Amino acid sequence: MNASRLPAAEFEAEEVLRAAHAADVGRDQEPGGEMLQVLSSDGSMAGGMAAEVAGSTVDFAPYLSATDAPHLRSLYRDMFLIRRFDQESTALQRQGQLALWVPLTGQEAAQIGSGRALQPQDYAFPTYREHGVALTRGVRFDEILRLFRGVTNGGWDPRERNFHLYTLVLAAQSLHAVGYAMGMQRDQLADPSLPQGVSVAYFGDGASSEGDIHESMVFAASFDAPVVFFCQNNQWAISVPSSVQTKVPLAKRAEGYGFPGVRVDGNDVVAVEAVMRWALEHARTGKGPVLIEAYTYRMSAHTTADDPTKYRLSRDEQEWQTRDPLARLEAYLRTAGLADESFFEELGAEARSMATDLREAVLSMTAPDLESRFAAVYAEPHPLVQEELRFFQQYEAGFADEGKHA
Amino acid sequence: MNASRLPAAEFEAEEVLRAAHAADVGRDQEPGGEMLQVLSSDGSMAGGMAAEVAGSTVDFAPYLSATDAPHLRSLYRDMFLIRRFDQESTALQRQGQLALWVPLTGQEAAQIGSGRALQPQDYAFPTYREHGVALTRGVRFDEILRLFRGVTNGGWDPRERNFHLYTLVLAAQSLHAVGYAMGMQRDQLADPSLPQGVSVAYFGDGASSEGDIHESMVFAASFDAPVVFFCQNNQWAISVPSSVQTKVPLAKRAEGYGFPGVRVDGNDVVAVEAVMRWALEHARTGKGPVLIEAYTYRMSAHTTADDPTKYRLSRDEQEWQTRDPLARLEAYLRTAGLADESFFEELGAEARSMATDLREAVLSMTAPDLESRFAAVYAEPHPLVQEELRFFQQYEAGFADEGKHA
Amino acid sequence: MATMTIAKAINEGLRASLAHDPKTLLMGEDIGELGGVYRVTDGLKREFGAMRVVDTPLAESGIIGTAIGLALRGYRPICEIQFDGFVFPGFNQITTQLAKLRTRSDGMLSAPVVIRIPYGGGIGSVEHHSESPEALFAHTAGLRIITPSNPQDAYWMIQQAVTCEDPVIVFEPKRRYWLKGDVDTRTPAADPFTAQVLRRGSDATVVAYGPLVPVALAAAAAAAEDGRSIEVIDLRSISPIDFDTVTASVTRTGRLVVAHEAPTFGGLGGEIAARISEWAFLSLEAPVIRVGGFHMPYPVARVEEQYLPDIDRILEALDRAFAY
Amino acid sequence: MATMTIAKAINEGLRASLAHDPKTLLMGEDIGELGGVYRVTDGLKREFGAMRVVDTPLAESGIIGTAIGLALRGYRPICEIQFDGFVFPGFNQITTQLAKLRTRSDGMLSAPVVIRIPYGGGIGSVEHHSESPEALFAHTAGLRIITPSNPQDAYWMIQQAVTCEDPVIVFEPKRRYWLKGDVDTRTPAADPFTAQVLRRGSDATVVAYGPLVPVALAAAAAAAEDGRSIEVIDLRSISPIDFDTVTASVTRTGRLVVAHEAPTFGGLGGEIAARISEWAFLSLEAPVIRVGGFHMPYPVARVEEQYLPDIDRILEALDRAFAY
Ligand SMILES: Cc1ncc(C[n+]2csc(CCOP(=O)(O)OP(=O)(O)O)c2C)c(N)n1
Ligand SMILES: Cc1ncc(C[n+]2csc(CCOP(=O)(O)OP(=O)(O)O)c2C)c(N)n1
Ligand SMILES: [Mg+2]
Ligand SMILES: [Mg+2]
Repeated sequence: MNASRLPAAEFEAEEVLRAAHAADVGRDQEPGGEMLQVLSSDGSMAGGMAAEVAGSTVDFAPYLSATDAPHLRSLYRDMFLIRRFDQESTALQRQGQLALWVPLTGQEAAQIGSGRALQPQDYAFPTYREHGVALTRGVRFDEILRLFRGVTNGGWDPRERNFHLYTLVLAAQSLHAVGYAMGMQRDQLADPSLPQGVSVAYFGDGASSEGDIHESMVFAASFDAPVVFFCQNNQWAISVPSSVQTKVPLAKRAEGYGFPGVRVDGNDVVAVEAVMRWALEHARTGKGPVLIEAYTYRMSAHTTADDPTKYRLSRDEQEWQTRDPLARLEAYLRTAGLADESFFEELGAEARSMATDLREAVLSMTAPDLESRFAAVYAEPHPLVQEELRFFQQYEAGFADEGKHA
Repeated sequence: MNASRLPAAEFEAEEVLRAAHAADVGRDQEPGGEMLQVLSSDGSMAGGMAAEVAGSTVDFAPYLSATDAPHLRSLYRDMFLIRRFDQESTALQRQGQLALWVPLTGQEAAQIGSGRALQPQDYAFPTYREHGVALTRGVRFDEILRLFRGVTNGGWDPRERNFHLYTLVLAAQSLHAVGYAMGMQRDQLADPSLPQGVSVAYFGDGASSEGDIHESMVFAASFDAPVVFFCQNNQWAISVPSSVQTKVPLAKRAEGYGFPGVRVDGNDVVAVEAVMRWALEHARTGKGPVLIEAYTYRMSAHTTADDPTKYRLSRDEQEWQTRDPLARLEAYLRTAGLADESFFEELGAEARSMATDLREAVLSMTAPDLESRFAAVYAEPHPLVQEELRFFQQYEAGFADEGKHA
Repeated sequence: MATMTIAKAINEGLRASLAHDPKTLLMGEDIGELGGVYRVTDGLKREFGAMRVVDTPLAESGIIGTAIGLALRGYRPICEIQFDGFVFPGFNQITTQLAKLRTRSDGMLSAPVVIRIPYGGGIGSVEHHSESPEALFAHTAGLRIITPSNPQDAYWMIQQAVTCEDPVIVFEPKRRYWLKGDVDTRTPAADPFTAQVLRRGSDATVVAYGPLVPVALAAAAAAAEDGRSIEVIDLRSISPIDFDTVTASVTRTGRLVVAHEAPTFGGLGGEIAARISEWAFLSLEAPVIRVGGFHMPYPVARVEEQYLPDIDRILEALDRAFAY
Repeated sequence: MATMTIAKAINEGLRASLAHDPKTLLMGEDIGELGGVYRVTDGLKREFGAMRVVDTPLAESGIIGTAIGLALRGYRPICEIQFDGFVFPGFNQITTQLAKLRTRSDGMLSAPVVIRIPYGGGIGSVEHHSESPEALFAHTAGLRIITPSNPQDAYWMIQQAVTCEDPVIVFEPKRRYWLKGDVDTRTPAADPFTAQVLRRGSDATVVAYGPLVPVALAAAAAAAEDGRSIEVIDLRSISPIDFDTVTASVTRTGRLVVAHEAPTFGGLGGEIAARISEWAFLSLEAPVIRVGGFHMPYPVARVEEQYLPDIDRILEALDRAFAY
């Protein structure tokens, strides 16, 4: 047993936290040479990227977009907009316009990098924090906020965007992703001229402990399903550090199922995109599933209802500030001369107007009435629902008619 | 996707089965150098046994009992008796004396080897086929049969034998084993003079796919729990080959959780015992969990209700006959001069009289009455149970009094 | 018109579904080569191939969860859960995902997954093989639950479940798998979500479903010898319940006995009793009497006969109803 | 005598249990450093250390399953499930293992595990955070289920759950966590498995539990202004249910309304209505009227007010009862 699990009543607050996380710092924050990276935190870009994956060396160079200036700028744009969206949503929540908000700041590179690697026929299954991936799939910002304003549990048509609804029961969507991939596999058998799609399961370090993650990997391996498991290890499951879920990189889980697992710097959008492109190609060409662990950090609270000072050190938060995914790409774009000041100014203006529009859209969202909810339970007529709806209508009408009790 | 999953309507029966299993034969039955073994199927014994485990070389020599003649004879005795018990129970089922029987023939070495490695303070959690382990824990044969005669779902006092009841919901007991180990850990902290116990979770290749197996490994790793996961990969989950559950050795799963995994020849009782001794010591000394995959074969049907000819080739069954765990130890004992004819004769006689006693015990088992079942639901008084019991007694009394309907 | 067992009727129903719609597929443990532990899927893998009849890894959450994914992709998966007692590892996917997908998407998404579960006791088996957990699913909105009691219904209801746009759980009365009856493979059975009056009567109504339907009919026959005219209703659908049919009957007979194998406490008998007591309050001459399992885990094989509601238990309940 | 909220009362109750018995321990997600998402375990890890207040990996089956193992080793684990809607990954361990261990072992083994589940709606939250799944546990024999409605009960019932030899699920009415009241830390509350009459009345009885108890009391107060005398019973225990107390009341009042947040169909209101309709058949002047949730997944925050049973819904039900 490690020391962090011993009674700590005699310590003072800050020491307790330090002691509790002593082991984690060395273990998780220095993942060593296993983590793939091209764009380092100081904004310098390596020439190539290669790694030992499942016994053979993979050269990721063909998948890297490191020299494609327009593409790098557009990756930066997406990351910038989604962070701005995050800030605006946080503000809206503070002002009581949203019931809750789930921030993604810190995870922009992991989400934009992986989402932009997808092809149109691919289909992604998010958890509840994948606003960046949503953006890459064409989901509108205001559509995302409908859930957090409490007017729906969905918000967009998943079939139109090839982006499933947020799933709040952790890990459940991972099995849906595998089943969806099994369907893609069958579609291809029936019509080989169809472009082969790949299904992507997003989940977090916390969720990785759920049985459903395991079963989804077992099924995926068994049926060679075209699925990519994309785990954002942002170090925290609410207040619990990832060291409670695992003591070794989560990417290693894949080996136990017989498919490749890769840990990538989740704050390096270029590396994430390259690894994701490689993984998608792997799955697309019938070689079976891949697990990607994007090593990143949740820079903000778990949700707007959370208070991270209760469980983590500001020291660690500061340390991760220096690894910011946006700052490093901005530095690279500037020093390499790939974007000038006007680019950043225009982007700032675009983000401001997006925020204004968003606020308007949120304020004008109409709540459903309960009556409409009766219709969404079943596809076909249902006597009990009909009966309860009738009761409800009469009951409500009773108030309208005669202004009853209370 | 592999060929075995394509439509097979045009094949004839035997070919279909052959085609369906073509891939498995190469994959599972030739596990290569990864499988630890000292006593080979022809009865010859290697001098030592060593392997790369989790990055470093483990020498199992100190754990081997290969030269200890009395011990080897007693291992053989246990295996012989348990096989005889299996045959007798199968016969009893055929004669209608048992509702069902779950045979273990083929898995004697895996069960006796692992069970005999346990120390008194250790605690084992079986599935429903661990009759051999039960024997090593002092559970009586007739106690095991009480469940299969349908007079109880239990059969013995687990606290007396340090051997839990059979658990029929696959994989559920694996979590109990980890929790029990967490308790052992706490007991030691409270009283370091106690001998440290180890908890053992038995499960099969089929059960390995259940989410509970994953969660138990996550918890065990997280808390460095003193637990050994002992998986008998007997190649089959009823009719489904282990290749549907995994394409790589199950032992590899351990790496993904950061603890050692070893595949051992499950038909080699000496190797199993050694590996289990090593694993128990590992867990006992605070180094955390271990996964052992005992590679073996279910030589008989899944249960007496099963018909294996529906799904597997007699060719494969015959091939595994040549790897019989008893035959090879008998051959070694004879050729090495460690046991003479009289040993085998006496053992035969002992088994026969055991069988006779067993039959008698089974026939004289008394069924409970439903009335007694009301008392076993809750530890403390419960008004609903009391009320229903009253109803039932009056209802039954009604028949006694007046010979009612029908 | 052919005579077959319930097991065979389901087998034929599944065959018809697989033949009719290429998007259907069967998933489960041991349903392929073996044809299922009850042989209900016998021969189907050989006929339709391993892409349509899938032996899955041994994991119930995996079965239901991947079936949901397949349904989202336009497939119609028909899952087999091997025994009633083994549905619980899949309970989360059924309760929080399958049932809620439609509401979550404001009606945009369907998940027409069918889940077949052999259920009930009376087969002399071991723990977890004889349970009746239907009430644990009926309470959850978004699911439909049906249970056939004869081969004709079995043949058609499985096919009707497959074409239904909503998720449907089909509870199969396993101890009646060998019950034989006529199947008309051309004329579909009645709407599977309606109850059927199987025997007309005027003195009291007995409502049953699944494995207890033959028991209820036998009890009615026995009561007839005592001069009592008992109406017997086969519920067929457990969610929704066809309360109109039951109310109409009780309004005439004035007495109601509800029987199921599941434990009485918290079982569906309570729902039926509560609603009929309200809807037929002025017609009821006696309280609704429930016959069901006791509040204990399903007992060991050697005592299950005493536990299971049988003809006498139903007759005793009728006696109590007539005592008012 | 101290005044505290329900959340604080449970916190103090847990503290007392941890201090009193070294074999107790808390397990759950985020219960340590953070003190739980509702701060119910606030400060306890700091006080009792990480071996007694365990932040587990994120896996509910793992939490319940390892708690069972700990209980078998002589410990008394108190598990927290973070929200009602997240208990389902642990449903299998609760239903097939925890509930059945005692029967499986013919009474030899106990598994005194306590499971705390914050439940119910009215907090403006997202999907899976406002459900009332208690009926899904009550149907399973072997479990006990209680739910406090005030700080005094909260303080004592959690401790009584811990000392009970049977597994106990404590459903905590999360929207009442901040409800304040007096707690007498010296005199234990009544047997947690009994109901309590909170208000005496003679014209009708309202039975409620957990979050709806204050609503029922308010409805009774409102009805009093219309000259109706309503008796209010706080059930406190959902399994077993103290039917004697309810029957005694209804025998006097002749009318019964049962209210819970859980959907009416298949909910415990049905069980209560069925049993009281039978036990008090000759006293009932009106059918038992149930007030509960509709047959739909718990709706989005913006409409939950319309969905949740409130004072008016109870008054309307009473009106219907009085109409007979
Ligand atoms: C099955 C389940 N259990 C518990 C929760 C409550 N919960 C919501 S988020 C969360 C932490 C998730 O951590 P992680 O998977 O790392 O994702 P992250 O929030 O870091 O993106 C918890 C415990 C849940 N949503 N689902
Ligand atoms: C949760 C659960 N699902 C299904 C079953 C039905 N079942 C009983 S044994 C078995 C196969 C188990 O295979 P394996 O784990 O390899 O163990 P073995 O029988 O080979 O010893 C199945 C599917 C069960 N007991 N529990
Ligand atoms: Mg996380
Ligand atoms: Mg097996």
